[in-house]
Amino acid sequence: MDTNNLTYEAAFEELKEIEADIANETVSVDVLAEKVKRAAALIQFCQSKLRATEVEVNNIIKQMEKTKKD
Amino acid sequence: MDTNNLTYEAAFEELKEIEADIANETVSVDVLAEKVKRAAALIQFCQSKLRATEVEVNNIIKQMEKTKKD
Amino acid sequence: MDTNNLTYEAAFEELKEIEADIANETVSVDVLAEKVKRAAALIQFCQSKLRATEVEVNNIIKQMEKTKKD
Amino acid sequence: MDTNNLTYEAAFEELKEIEADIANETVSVDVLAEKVKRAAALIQFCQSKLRATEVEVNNIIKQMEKTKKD
Amino acid sequence: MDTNNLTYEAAFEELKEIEADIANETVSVDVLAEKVKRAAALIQFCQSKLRATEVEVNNIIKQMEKTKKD
Amino acid sequence: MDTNNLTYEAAFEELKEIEADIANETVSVDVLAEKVKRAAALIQFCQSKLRATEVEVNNIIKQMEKTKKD
Amino acid sequence: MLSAPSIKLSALTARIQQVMKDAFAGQTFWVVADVTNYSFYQQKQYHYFDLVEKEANGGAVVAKVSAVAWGEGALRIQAFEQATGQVFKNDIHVLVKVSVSYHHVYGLQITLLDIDTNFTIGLLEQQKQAVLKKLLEDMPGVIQKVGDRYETLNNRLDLPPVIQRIAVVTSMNSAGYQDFRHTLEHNPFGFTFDIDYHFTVVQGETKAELVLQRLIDIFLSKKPYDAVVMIRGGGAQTDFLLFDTYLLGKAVAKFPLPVITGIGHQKNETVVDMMAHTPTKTPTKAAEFIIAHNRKFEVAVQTLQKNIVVRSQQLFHAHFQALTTLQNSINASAQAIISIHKDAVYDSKQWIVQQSRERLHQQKQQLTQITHDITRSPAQQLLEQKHLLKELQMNMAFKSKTVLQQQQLAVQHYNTVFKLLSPENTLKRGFAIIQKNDQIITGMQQLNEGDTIRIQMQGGKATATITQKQSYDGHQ
Repeated sequence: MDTNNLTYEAAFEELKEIEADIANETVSVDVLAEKVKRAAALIQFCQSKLRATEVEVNNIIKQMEKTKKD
Repeated sequence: MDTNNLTYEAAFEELKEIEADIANETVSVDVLAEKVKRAAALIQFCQSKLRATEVEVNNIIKQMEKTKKD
Repeated sequence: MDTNNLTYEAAFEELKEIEADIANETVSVDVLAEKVKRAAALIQFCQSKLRATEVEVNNIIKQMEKTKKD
Repeated sequence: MDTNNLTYEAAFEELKEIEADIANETVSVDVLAEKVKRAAALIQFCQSKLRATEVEVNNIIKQMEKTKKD
Repeated sequence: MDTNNLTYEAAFEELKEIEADIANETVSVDVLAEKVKRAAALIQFCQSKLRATEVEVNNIIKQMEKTKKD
Repeated sequence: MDTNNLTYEAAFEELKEIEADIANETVSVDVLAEKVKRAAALIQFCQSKLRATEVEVNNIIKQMEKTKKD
Repeated sequence: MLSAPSIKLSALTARIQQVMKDAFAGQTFWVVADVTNYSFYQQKQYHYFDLVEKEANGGAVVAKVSAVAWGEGALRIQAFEQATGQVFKNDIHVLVKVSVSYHHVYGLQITLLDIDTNFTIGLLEQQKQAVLKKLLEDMPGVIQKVGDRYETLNNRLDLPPVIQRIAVVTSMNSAGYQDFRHTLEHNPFGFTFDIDYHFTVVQGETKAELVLQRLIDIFLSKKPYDAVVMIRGGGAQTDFLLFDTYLLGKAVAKFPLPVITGIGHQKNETVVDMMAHTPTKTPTKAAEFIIAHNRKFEVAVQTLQKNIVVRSQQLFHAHFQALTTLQNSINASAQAIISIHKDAVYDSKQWIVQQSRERLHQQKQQLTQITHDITRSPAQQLLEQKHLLKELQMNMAFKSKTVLQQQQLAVQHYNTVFKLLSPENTLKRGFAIIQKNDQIITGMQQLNEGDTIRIQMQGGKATATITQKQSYDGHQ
């Protein structure tokens, strides 16, 4: 599945839509597996993005704290 | 009986129709066997589809959980 | 008597007519025997058809239940 | 006396007429014996017919019941 | 006196006429005897006829009842 | 973001906005790192400026702008 | 020219001294007066001055006497200056305790023993209240009194978040200025400042114009100062009255940059303190206030930094959690959908099995019912027909017999009737038949006397002749 050019925002929105669809049982069995697969890809994408952002932010914070002590 | 090109949705709808027909006694004895045979085929089709979907969904879920623990 | 090309439905309808005629005593003695004979033939036809359908339906049902246990 | 080509229905109708005639005393003594004779013949005809029909119907029913028990 | 070709009906009618004539006293003594003689002959005829008819009817009835018991 | 003519006021206001955005979770993950980076720059600006001479302040601002363009 | 008797001058001064001594020795007086011709010999700590009384309308001197203060009196003056902030000088109105003596050389001597501080404080306070009143009245748009406080244009100004560019109004050599400068430059946080000093003489009431001129210089310089600091030099001299003047009060109240004061007044606030943005007690305190203000900003920035760090970590946590929740929800829902459908298909199957069996069963029952009806009805019908026939037969037999019996009765009736009517039977009953000329006679009118008649009776005939004829009407 394609998660290129996706933003976290868009991915998260799509995830919420999938969740709502599945929760409301408006997803037919025919496409259920496909939807779950898409959700899995989106979750993985979001988690990666989050982790990357976390690392980046932590680096900035470390830098900040280092600078302060100088 | 032909269940090719059937979707679960369509199969399930047809099952419900057969159910309704039998309930309303609009099915004569002449076609009862035929209807039951069709129902059996549809049920088998639906069950297969459900089982396949279940397996697929469970695999995705397992995959996701494995990824999460990594 | 001819029961070829009869459907259960038609046979049953005819039987009900005969039953009503006999019950209302609108059948003269002259044709009574004939009517009873026709009824007998129809009943036999219906019973055969019912039995055949039953066997067929039961087979399908057995098949269905076997499938479930898989 | 001639009872050929008679139906039970016609015979019974004629009998009821004769009975009415005799009851209303519109039958002269001259033809009374003749009328009674005719009535006797008709009664015998009807009884025969009834008996025959009974036998026939019973046979059919026996046949049916035999078939049913098979 | 001639009673050949007489019917019971005609004989009984004649008897009623004779009775009426005598009652009207238009019959002279001369013809009275004659009339009475005629009446006597008619009465005898009627009685014979009645007796014969009775015998015949009884026979038919007996016959009928005999047949019925068979 | 423009850091020319940056004053304590403007820097503080911007910092408060960034804090509020992050606190209200109106900042998408997509821009979070960028926001934190900006916050770090602003904080550094404030702290440096508090301790720097006028010449040094201009250098800090130039530095910030260079970093931003990278 | 007569030579009058004379005494030595010293004898005279001795008598004067004696009189004065007799009149004033051991006595002291509290006197209200103004001070003039004041001079002070610092080394000796001698104060020389005149006490005068002027007319109420201000002109002429009514009384005047020289006075001196030394020793105890000088100490009291020093204490007075400390307590009131009022320098002992010309033109001040005082309440002083004096003793009166006479000296052979120096003449009348008034010695100041004590000076009432409260009297002067009261006077100064009155002056200060008058200044404040005038300020309120003259500039209602600039100064308002709110409770005990004065709200001014200046103290309504917002302090910039950091006070870094400062204009200081001070006297160059005062200790206060040194304190202020030292405190700022050696702050523990390493903050730097950009300070312009505007030196003036900050002593003496009459120097108010000079101070005002410094404020005007600052305003006209158009430099982007964050604040103006007014500090008083401190030192031995204690003259605050400059800061109670209407002139400076008005200038500070209207000044467009926040004014921070550090005047060094220990007891109560000066008018300038009241009009200023932030009054502090000393120059050091003013510097400390500025450092604390900047530090507050830095702490706020650090707090924001901390918050941003914490918040972004919370945000990550929340997102990770939201993702987990979504994932769990999607997984659970997907499994639920499959489960629901499995149940539905199973139910459908069960239902179809049950219903089709039921349908067959129902059809069988209906067929059985019809079969039963059809097999039972004909027998009944045949039996009924048999009964009908039998009834008919019996009716007919009965009716035929009835018909025959009735006819027999009818014929019997005629038989009886005609037997009775026969002539033979009539004759038997004693009747006779009369004939004339072979004609049966039925009435008398047919007969005449002499006619021969034949009489027929039972058993035979007789012949007779009519001998007599008699008629009757039948009503015999």
